Amino acid sequence: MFSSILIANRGEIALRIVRACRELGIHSVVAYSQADERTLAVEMADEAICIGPPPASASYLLVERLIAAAEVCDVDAIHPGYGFLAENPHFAEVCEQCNITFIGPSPAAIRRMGNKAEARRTAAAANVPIIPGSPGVIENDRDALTLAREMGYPVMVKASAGGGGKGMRVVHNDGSLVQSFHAARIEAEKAFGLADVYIEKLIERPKHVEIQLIGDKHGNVVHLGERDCSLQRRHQKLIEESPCPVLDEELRNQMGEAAVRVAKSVGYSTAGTVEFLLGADRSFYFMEMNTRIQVEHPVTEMVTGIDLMREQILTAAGEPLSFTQDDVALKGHAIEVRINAEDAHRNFAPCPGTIEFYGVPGGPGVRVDSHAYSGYTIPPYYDSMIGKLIVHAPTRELAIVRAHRALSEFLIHGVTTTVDFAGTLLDLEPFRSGQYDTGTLERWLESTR
Amino acid sequence: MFSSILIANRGEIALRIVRACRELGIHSVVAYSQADERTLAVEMADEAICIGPPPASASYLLVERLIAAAEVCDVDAIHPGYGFLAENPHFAEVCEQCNITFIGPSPAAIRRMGNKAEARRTAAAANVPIIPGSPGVIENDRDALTLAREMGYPVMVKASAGGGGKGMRVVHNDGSLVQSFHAARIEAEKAFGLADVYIEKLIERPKHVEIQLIGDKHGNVVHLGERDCSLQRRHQKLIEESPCPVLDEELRNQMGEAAVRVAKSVGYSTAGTVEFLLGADRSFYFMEMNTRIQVEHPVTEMVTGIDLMREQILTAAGEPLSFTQDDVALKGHAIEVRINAEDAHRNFAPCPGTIEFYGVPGGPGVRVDSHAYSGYTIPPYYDSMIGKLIVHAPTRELAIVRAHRALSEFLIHGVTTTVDFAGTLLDLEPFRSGQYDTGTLERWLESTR
Amino acid sequence: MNTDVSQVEFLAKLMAEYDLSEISIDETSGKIRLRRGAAIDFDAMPQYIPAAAPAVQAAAPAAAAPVADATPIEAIAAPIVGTFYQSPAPDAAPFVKVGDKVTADTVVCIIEAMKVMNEVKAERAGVIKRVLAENAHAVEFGQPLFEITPA
Amino acid sequence: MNTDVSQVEFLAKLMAEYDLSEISIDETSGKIRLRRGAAIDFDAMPQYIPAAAPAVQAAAPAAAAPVADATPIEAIAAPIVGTFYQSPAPDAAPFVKVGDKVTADTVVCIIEAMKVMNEVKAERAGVIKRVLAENAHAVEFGQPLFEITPA
Repeated sequence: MFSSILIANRGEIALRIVRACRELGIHSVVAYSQADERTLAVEMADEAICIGPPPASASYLLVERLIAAAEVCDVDAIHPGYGFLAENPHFAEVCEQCNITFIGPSPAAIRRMGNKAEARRTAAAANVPIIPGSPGVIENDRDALTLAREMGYPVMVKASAGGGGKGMRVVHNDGSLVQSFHAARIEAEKAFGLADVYIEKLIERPKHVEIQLIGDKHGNVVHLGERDCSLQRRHQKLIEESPCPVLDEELRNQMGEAAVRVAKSVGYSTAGTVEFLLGADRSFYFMEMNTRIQVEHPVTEMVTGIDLMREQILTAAGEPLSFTQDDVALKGHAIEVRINAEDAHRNFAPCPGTIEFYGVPGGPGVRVDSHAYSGYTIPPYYDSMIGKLIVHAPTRELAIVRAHRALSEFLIHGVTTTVDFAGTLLDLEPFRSGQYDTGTLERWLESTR
Repeated sequence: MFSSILIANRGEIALRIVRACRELGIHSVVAYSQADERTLAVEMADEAICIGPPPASASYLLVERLIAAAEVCDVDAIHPGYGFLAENPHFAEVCEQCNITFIGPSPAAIRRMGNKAEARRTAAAANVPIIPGSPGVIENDRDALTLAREMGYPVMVKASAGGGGKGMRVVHNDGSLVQSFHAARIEAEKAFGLADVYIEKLIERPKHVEIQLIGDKHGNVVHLGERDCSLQRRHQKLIEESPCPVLDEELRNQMGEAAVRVAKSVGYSTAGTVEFLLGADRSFYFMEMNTRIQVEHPVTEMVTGIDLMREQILTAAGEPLSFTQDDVALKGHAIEVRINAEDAHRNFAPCPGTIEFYGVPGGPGVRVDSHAYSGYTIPPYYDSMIGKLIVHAPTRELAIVRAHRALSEFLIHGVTTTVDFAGTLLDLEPFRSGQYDTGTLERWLESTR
Repeated sequence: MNTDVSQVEFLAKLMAEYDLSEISIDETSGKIRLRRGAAIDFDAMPQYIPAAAPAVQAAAPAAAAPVADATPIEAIAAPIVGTFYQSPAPDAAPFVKVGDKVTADTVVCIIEAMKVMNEVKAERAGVIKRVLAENAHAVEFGQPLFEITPA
Repeated sequence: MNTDVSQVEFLAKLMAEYDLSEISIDETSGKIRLRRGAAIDFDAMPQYIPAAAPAVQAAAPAAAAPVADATPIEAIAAPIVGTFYQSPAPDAAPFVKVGDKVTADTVVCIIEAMKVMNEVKAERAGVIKRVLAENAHAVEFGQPLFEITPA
């Protein structure tokens, strides 16, 4: 086992890792920037070392600074958290060369999943459905017709040079395909100076459903059920829940097994997530794999009772997983609400500043993962998330009620946060019914403008 | 269902009730004294009404004030919490007369269990073992011998006028009984002017193990496993845990069924606790029944996943229990640590004052029930408990580790608390091994003097 | 209101003049609170936790008044929780009205609690300046019922 | 130390004189901290959260010194994380010692990071007053290594 771990991150995830280390009896060392000297992770860690000035590019993103810190603090391993260097294969490689265990997958696995095209190929090779699309540029309308019929309508014609919806057409039948194919080419030519288009199957109003999995260095990979992360604004998740309200046991197993196949095919040996698009017809498609612990991992911890962070550290140290697939069962319902220092009424503008008073919710079924406190100054250099509220209850309905109750107890004075906005989201009819998709929030925000 | 509940209590339990009301969609009204205006329960409740000046005798203990508050606020029910009027049968009766539901047992059940002798008789009649003792004063050494042989050694000879160990003798065999009987009489005569003594079986180094149960108004009573509350100082519980480290399934069922028999024999219809002394030989004896929700109820909530406060309110409203005995299973291990504003180094003197900074632990498996916050002034009028830390983990060993971790995150500045002392208790060898009894803490405190 | 030094001086003088132990001015809500010789020290409560606003509480006394008026003003507070009645019966005249002189023994109102009508006495001599609670509405313990200028 | 008005004045003068942006005196622990033109504002941090004491940090500079001594003092801080060496080799003489005059380009020490020896220059002319870090020990980013009196 490790005797000492360097935490190459900040904020709530650094604190989460400190907590796991403390419970494992591992000496924790937080590497922090000058802007993060007065944070709970630094306060709670056994040791802390300043690695640079506030900008992440001069501290949290500097491989050599982190390695130097690891060396002078004489640690066995580095936990990268999420973001920053967590999915940087070069960093994982340097750790390996310096005989420091990188708590994450192998550099090769990071690389394969980091490249979108290769990840798609890997998934397809593992017999996991990917979103059907033309292998390359479509040359003429005859090829377009053949492909569209093959993958089934509706399809999307997209400009290769892409962006901003230009040269993009949704097509529902043969009749409009030919016309749309040419229209898209002309539009693309005008917009990007390049007429090339390709075709992709359109998944209408899809859900973002991801499978949490964890592997060890003995070839075991187990999936821990799903999270529905469809409530997004500009691809930023705001609320996550498990189980997904539209999944049944059969589909859960299918998706879980698909995720495990992808992971096993790259020799995956740590915590990770396979993201799927889930169509209304129960078809699901591989999107990408996140080769790290995720912000929303507590949702899975609450319904499975498994301490993911602990398992991630133990498996990195070579321990076998402490459970098998048969031991995993989802119990009750968990919802995570992200608390951001943002102003929902001003287009979610970040609101750095000093939290004058910070009162967190408590009582049954409530968990708060947060690095903030009364008097904490949110620095302007990093993301705006100041905490996560996770609730657990026997049913989804009770979990929503509990989330509302806990939000009403979340007292943050001095900075504007998304606490109230989160309550509004929980009340949205599509969320209530569970029938929300990745476009629900944007459509609703649009409608309220 | 109730539309509105008056909370006739303060502190963390008032907040606990407010939380349950919020989750049930019930309008909550906190009745508070002038000293509690600025507390979280008042802050979080839908409504609050001042009922009197700070001393409990002029506010929380005044039946007529509480009833008047209930009437002007037009509530359907009163929740008494624990302490104050929670086990006052007169209060329960007045509520009944005023057509306000008292969220607790019937006045008759409170009375029967409130009288020690009658509670003992009730338990015995329900075929539940009670601590064997002489029915009254022992007149001569012949009767003493007969009785002592009947109940089995060791026994205690106790002065009827009792107190402070005077006229008390522990006896292990016939030989010393006669001598001790006379010696105790002489000592009692000297100390109290009354020579009367009686005999009780001595349970050596017993554990205090209590069974949580809950009933409804349809005749159902279910037990929810036990709590080991043996770590006590002057009969004040400091740490509680479930399951009890020395209980097995068989003994748990025996004790649980015994508790249910007692409760059913008095028509019990709400949350309650039957306290037992558990001997080293696995024999258990009824001590008393607490006819209310208890401070340590979250321990049971954590291991059973059942929201006791919610069920207590629902059953008071006439709903049947939402589960049966077969649905109850203890999962993992939970430990509660009471956080008191007391100075362990000054004979646990209360430390009222202002909490300058209050930072509560978070992360996985941690629950905090507390009415305190940064800036809260602990008034000198009530008890010194400012919060409860409850941890849950898959095993007892991990729960202890987690409790340590959470305590290390509990930052309370401005007043002296038992946070550090609690960490010391968790490290005591008898606690570690689970082999602690009701005298462990006092003996250890004595040894450190 | 902008805080400047002269205002602080002004407020300090006010406090000394009217024997106030606390003046708090909330610029955001426009709330003003004056406190005299409070028996309990709530001052340690950080301002940023909003004080609970009990739904049963009647309109707060316009606390600015004493500042404008140089005569010290006291309040007759509710000694118990209950329903406030200004007159002994629905059709009867009120016990007291604004401008009435009262002695310590003058009954100023009734508070009904648990079906019992409790007479409330002025407990000091003076002139009734304002009625602060609303007839037939709930009052909580300590709630000001009347403003009174001590004789 | 008892705070009285003359002391406040004294401290204010000190701050102006020495261009300090913060003086904090902890009477309980006897700690004194002086801060000059900090790039980041940590002032909002409440004092009651104890500042983390990184185990790798060397003894803090005796900050009281500048108050006693009228000459302004600056520090040469570690530009990177690593191991601090005062001399180019174990047996060699130190790059600089107390009393040495340095120019901006004078190499004052080496910090080893990732097996690379990084020379640290004084970055300003002056006289070395004290060595603050311990030879062959870890230093973190920004940690003061030398006190220097600017020329």
